[in-house]
Amino acid sequence: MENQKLADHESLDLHEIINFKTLCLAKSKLMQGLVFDHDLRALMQKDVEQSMQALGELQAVYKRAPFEAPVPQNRPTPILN
Amino acid sequence: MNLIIEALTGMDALSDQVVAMDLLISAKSGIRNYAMAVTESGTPEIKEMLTRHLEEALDLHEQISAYMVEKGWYHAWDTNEQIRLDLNNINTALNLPIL
Amino acid sequence: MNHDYLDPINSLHMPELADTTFAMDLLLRAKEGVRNIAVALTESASPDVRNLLRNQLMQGIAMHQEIKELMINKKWFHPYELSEQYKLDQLSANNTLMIGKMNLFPVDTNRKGMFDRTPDDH
Amino acid sequence: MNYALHEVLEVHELAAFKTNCLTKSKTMKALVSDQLLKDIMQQDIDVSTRQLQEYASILSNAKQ
Repeated sequence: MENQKLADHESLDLHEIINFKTLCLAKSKLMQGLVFDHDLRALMQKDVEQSMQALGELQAVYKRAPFEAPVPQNRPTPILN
Repeated sequence: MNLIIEALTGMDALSDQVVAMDLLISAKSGIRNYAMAVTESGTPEIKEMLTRHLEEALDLHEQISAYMVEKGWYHAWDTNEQIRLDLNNINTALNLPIL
Repeated sequence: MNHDYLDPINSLHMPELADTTFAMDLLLRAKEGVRNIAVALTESASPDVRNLLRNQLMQGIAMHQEIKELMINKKWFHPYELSEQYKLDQLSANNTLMIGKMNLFPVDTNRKGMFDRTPDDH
Repeated sequence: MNYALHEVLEVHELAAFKTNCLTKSKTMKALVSDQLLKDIMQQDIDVSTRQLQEYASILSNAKQ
């Protein structure tokens, strides 16, 4: 079961969730530099830690998507003028 | 199903599948509705109740989709097979006589 | 209110304003996350994926609750006094509209040329 | 009223949805021949009945 491929539709939903979680993590991480209130900052840090854990778990499952492919070191084409 | 209606509609073989599909769709929209409601509620009593109902809806969805997979009415891992089945069902629905 | 972002008058109560915005953003993201995971759950078939998502769903609901309680404690959010909430809504909308009218980034922001090679290449 | 307005509205929506589901499950169970499906539906009827009773009590609490 652990290594079984995922169904098409669940892979697509994982794609949505992983992108959403990635954005959330980036935002919570960066916004910590902008907040004033200590409690809010602590809660954001908690969210960062939970999100990192969750994102790692999602990535591990996403490896079983039917469209899985080797991941390169960088984006293939740099966006230049 | 009532024998006369079965004979009239030709739905004798399909009826359980239609009912199961209806239940699956209800369970799905139930989960979505509950997720909306949970994030709108603040009173602990209501939040606790809705979270419990959300879990019950997830259980129902799990049960009915496993049942449909087992019956061969739902092909989660084989999109082509699912499409073939969908087209079949569409045709059956289109060809139902209007009573 | 004026359109000059360097005018010190605009920094009055800034920490409060900024934090309410960030907290509201965090709350909306938590809410959106719960809904997204619930939708994904209705589409997932593999038992271990379902388990993972279900745990994350419950964690998301707890996080949403925690953020909401923080915001209520700090008086940034008033779900039970709708007129209080109304005042906050209008105030932050007005404030953000004012920021929207400011020319915050007057210089060219195209910094692309700085990222096309590693430092060693220079 | 001891609840926030928006949560009462949510519960109202859910109650309408669940009422519909319960009515459908109760009537459609009669059309089903497979025993396993019948069992699942009976379970859904039981759970929905309890849930609806909970909504009814919240809604009557919320009524001013």
